[in-house]
Amino acid sequence: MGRDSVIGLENALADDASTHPGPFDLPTIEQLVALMSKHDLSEIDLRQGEQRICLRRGTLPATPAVLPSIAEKPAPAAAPSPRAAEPTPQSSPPRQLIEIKSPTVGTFYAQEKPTAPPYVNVGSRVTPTTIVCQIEAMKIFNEITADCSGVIVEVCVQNKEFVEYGTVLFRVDPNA
Amino acid sequence: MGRDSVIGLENALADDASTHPGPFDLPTIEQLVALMSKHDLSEIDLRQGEQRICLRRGTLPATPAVLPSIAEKPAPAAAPSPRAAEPTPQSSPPRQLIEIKSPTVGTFYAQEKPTAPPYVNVGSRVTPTTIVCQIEAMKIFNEITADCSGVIVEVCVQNKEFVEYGTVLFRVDPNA
Amino acid sequence: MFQRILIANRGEIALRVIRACKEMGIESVAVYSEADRGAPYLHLADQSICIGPGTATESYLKIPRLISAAEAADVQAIHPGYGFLSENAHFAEVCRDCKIEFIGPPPEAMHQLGNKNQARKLAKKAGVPVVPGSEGLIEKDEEALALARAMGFPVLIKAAAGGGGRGMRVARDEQTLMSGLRSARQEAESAFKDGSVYLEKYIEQPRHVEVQLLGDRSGNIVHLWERDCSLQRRHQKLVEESPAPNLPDSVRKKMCEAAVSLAKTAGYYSAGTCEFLVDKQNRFYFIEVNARIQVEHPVTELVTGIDLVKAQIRVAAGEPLPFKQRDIVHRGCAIECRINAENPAFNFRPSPGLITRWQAPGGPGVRLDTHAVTGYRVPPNYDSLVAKLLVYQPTRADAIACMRRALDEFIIEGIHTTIPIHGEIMRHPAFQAGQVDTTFIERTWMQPGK
Amino acid sequence: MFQRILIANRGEIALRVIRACKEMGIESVAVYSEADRGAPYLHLADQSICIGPGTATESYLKIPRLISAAEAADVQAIHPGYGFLSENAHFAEVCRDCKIEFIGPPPEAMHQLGNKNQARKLAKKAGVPVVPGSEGLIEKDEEALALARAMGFPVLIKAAAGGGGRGMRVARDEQTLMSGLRSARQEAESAFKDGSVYLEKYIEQPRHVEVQLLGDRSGNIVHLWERDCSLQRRHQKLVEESPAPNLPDSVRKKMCEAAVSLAKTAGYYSAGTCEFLVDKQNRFYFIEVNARIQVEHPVTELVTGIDLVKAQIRVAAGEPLPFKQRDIVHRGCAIECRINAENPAFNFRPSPGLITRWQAPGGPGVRLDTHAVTGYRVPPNYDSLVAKLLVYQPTRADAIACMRRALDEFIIEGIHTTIPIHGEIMRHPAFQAGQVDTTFIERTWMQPGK
Repeated sequence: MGRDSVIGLENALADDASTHPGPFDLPTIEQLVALMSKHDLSEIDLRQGEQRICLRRGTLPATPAVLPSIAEKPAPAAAPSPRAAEPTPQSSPPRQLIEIKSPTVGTFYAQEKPTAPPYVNVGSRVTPTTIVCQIEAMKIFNEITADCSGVIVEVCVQNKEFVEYGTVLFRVDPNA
Repeated sequence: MGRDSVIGLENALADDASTHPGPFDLPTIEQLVALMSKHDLSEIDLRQGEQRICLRRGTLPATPAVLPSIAEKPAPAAAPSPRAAEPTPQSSPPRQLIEIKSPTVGTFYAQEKPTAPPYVNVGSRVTPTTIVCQIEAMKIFNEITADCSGVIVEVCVQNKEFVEYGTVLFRVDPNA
Repeated sequence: MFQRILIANRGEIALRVIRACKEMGIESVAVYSEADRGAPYLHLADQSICIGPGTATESYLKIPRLISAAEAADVQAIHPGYGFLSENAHFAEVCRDCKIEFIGPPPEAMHQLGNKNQARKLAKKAGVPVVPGSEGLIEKDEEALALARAMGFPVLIKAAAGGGGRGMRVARDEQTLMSGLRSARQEAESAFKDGSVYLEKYIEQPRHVEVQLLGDRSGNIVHLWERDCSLQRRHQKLVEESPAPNLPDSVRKKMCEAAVSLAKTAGYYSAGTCEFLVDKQNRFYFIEVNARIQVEHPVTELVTGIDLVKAQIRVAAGEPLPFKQRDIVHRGCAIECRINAENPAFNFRPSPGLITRWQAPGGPGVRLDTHAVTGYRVPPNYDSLVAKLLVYQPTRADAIACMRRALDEFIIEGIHTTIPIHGEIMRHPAFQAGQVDTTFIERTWMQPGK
Repeated sequence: MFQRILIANRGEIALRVIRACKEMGIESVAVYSEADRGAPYLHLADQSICIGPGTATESYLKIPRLISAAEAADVQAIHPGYGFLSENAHFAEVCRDCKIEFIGPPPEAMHQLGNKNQARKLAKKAGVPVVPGSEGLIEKDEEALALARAMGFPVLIKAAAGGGGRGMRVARDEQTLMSGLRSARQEAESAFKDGSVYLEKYIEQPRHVEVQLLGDRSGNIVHLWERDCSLQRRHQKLVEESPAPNLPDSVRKKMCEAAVSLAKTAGYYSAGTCEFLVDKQNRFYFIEVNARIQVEHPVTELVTGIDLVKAQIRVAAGEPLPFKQRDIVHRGCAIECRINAENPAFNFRPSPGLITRWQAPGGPGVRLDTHAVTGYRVPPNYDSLVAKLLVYQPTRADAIACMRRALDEFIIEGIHTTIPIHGEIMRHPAFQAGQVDTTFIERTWMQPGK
């Protein structure tokens, strides 16, 4: 019974071993240390072939760890809060900005005609009826309006770039 | 009880193995540690060939625990709400009973010959060498010994019933 | 050969075309609506482009967006799959105008065959039997009587402006014909403000048998034998098979030849299907031509060994068919079961949602065409087909046994599917005897109560 | 026909037999070791019985327990699958003594063919070419010289007591023959305390081609054409295909006829395989007969349309083969890739464990035989085969393209598999040209460093 679970664990580790036998990194140690203090561990001892991590906490005979660079870390148990807890930060814009998305599929044109200036630039103030660009599909040019009020803070696509449905064209700050 | 959660852990570990490669698998450690504090284990020491994971909690125990004993270990601390920990309550016998399982596949015979009385009944005291039944496979009758000491509290199969490998034949109370 | 193809479709047929492209060394460009965003099959395409919201009219049916995507991706051809724009002659013409090859028949043939009356005329011209009936409207009862006597009872009285069965009557003799004409005219008058009716031969409990056609641009048109698609529910096919059970070989041959001559008359090429009704006396009547690849095309692929989608692409690229009629041999028996996200226990109500477990059958004789996987969410926006389970065996009895076995292995959790009713069909004596018609499913399983 | 069959095996072949039984209306009884307890394929059997611990010698190889299970389940026959007891004549005899039909060849034939020397004699008797060599030991150098001249260089010097390549020398001319004899004798002497050696024709970079045989009890024995299994790693087949590429039709026919005559000489029936080595001049030499169904049997099922497992069962039940040699037509091209739970990046070390994701390929031309599903744990106790991925297409080029496509679709997570190396093989020019031999894998992919 207990034995079964060991087999499972062995597999898990054997799998790891075979997958990436690279060196271990400091974040790992940091999290191990965090685990130790959080759960009041007195010792963590991990090894694989040549590699070993040995960490001890609290009132224990401090035997030197095999890997000195790592051995320095544990003593003060200056456990930084586990980074693992944090969700990976999305490259999404701050919440207060409004996105103007492409309502169709086609080619983005910033100007009415090549000679003309762009409809809008970063800093331009727009109202819902402001034309911000044209999108050409099958030789037909569709004027796109802002449909919101504020100041353009970002132009997200290049002139004459192909845009899918829903591609973000501009970002607008409604509070600026 | 500890059994179920350990098995749960087993799956979780193999699972992590696939998703979190690396020589020392943090999810693995995290779950091991969680298990330790949950069941108040003082030590986990796992190794396979070159690989080893050793975790200790609280004040150092005198002797390092061997794994099979983990299941028995949580004597005092695991007493609180053991059933709560159990995801699926197995219909397994109370812990103190010993199961005598069929070591082979065949037909169970309670008596030496039809005219003879059963080798054992409920209440019979057995020692490791006591013959408790015969199992016939291909006309060959194998005498099965108790391999434990105590009192038969249950006869789990009918005479001449077909038994698979591992079928529980008898339950023995070693403390009676 | 094309370097890059855009697939103007979704789901299993999009994946089917992607697979053909991969095997032919052609790059595939998938398009998707927001309802299909992230669908697993999209990752198998070399490129995928979002063309609109879930509503088909704003995405998979939106020609300008498809063309824009095609031009942006710089494809040489578009495969329309089935449904959506696949039989839209206008779309085919737009493609042509944009110098993009439409992988399908010529627009002219699509126009002709798309119109029921023109198709019927074409069939007659090609000497293909059509359902007998009055050429125009019935003015006087005497005409109706004469015609009914000519083509024999029972006959069907239909309102010209009719629909949904209103102004429709079945007449089994001269008496009921007279009364039927009267009541039909009244009903039509009140329903559509138009009492004009016409007459048609009524075919009782017909079988639906169709012939697979394949042609190239140099006029080589062949048939790939027939498929029996009699098992339908509300005109939705559930089970298809080839060969058609209990169909005399002479009838089978005549039907296939009729289909070819119709296709030739229409100047047809690429893949297409000619649908017939077959009555109890094994007389067949032309219904319509489906000018596209069909859902059930794999049935024919299994019994002929010919890849129809690859053939479509080659023909569109101008290649001639690599075979003549005599080279096409029909071997063994193939059956397809359509696995739909529907709940047969509740009158086949759609059952979209998250598939929490998908365990597919396998082993000898099994082919599975599906875009679904564990964790895939079936969107409510489109048709409910999630998989086509096919078997191929030497005999029909073997095929039915194999299909039963495969259905038993198939585990889908999180949504309801048509798997249970397919299991019942495969075990039904009438089906096993090949004694079914287009009314069989309704007669056998549709409880109006549910 | 049998009412109930016990399957004395595990994994994909157990499932293969269960499927055959289901389609034939026969009840199946599965046996399993504790290492296989709860495996999904067991639920597809009508009954399953635990016969021992994970160790094969205590379960799948334990005859008394298998027989007890068979008697308890009251089966009329046992299918041994491949491996384990499948070629154990004693087991076949025990079954016979217990009035249980052994689904395989007659024990007498198994005895004869199981012994390499007897098989070699039998082959000679049947006029089947064997690898030339000294009948007995080489006493004097002159004999060796004469023999080598007779059969032509290069020759292989083998220690009679040899093994693991020790006491083995390749001689390419008379000089190296003399020196080779000396060193081989010395090495053998010191290694095995026995310096006696014999001589054999050395076949350089041979191809492995085998012929599928099928016979009934009334002496009708047919071949189902050949399979090329040259792609091996340490004698473990990785890829099998039919037909054998670049094999002259005359050679192919001769080889198939040779196999049949050998089978007839041995009084063989049921399914079996006759293995040959083919040298660069397309001369073929008998190696051995595998008196059982083989892992790669589906390759032949695809190109002939004949279900070999069902045929085995029918023959065991006393039925005659329903076809003669002339009825067996070879069509198209089939390829099988063995998907093993191994890590090719680490010298194919086994990679057992929990399969966390299993997403199988599908669509046209794909057959998948596997007992694995998402959540299945591959036990470390047995061979590492988790799936057999097969494709069937009109031409070899189509088949390779289809296999590439299918391999790309195949997603397995939690364990390592041989999928990556199969992808490389299918893209390798030498394989595409059909220019591979049994040393190809080692020469191309095995880095001694790892």
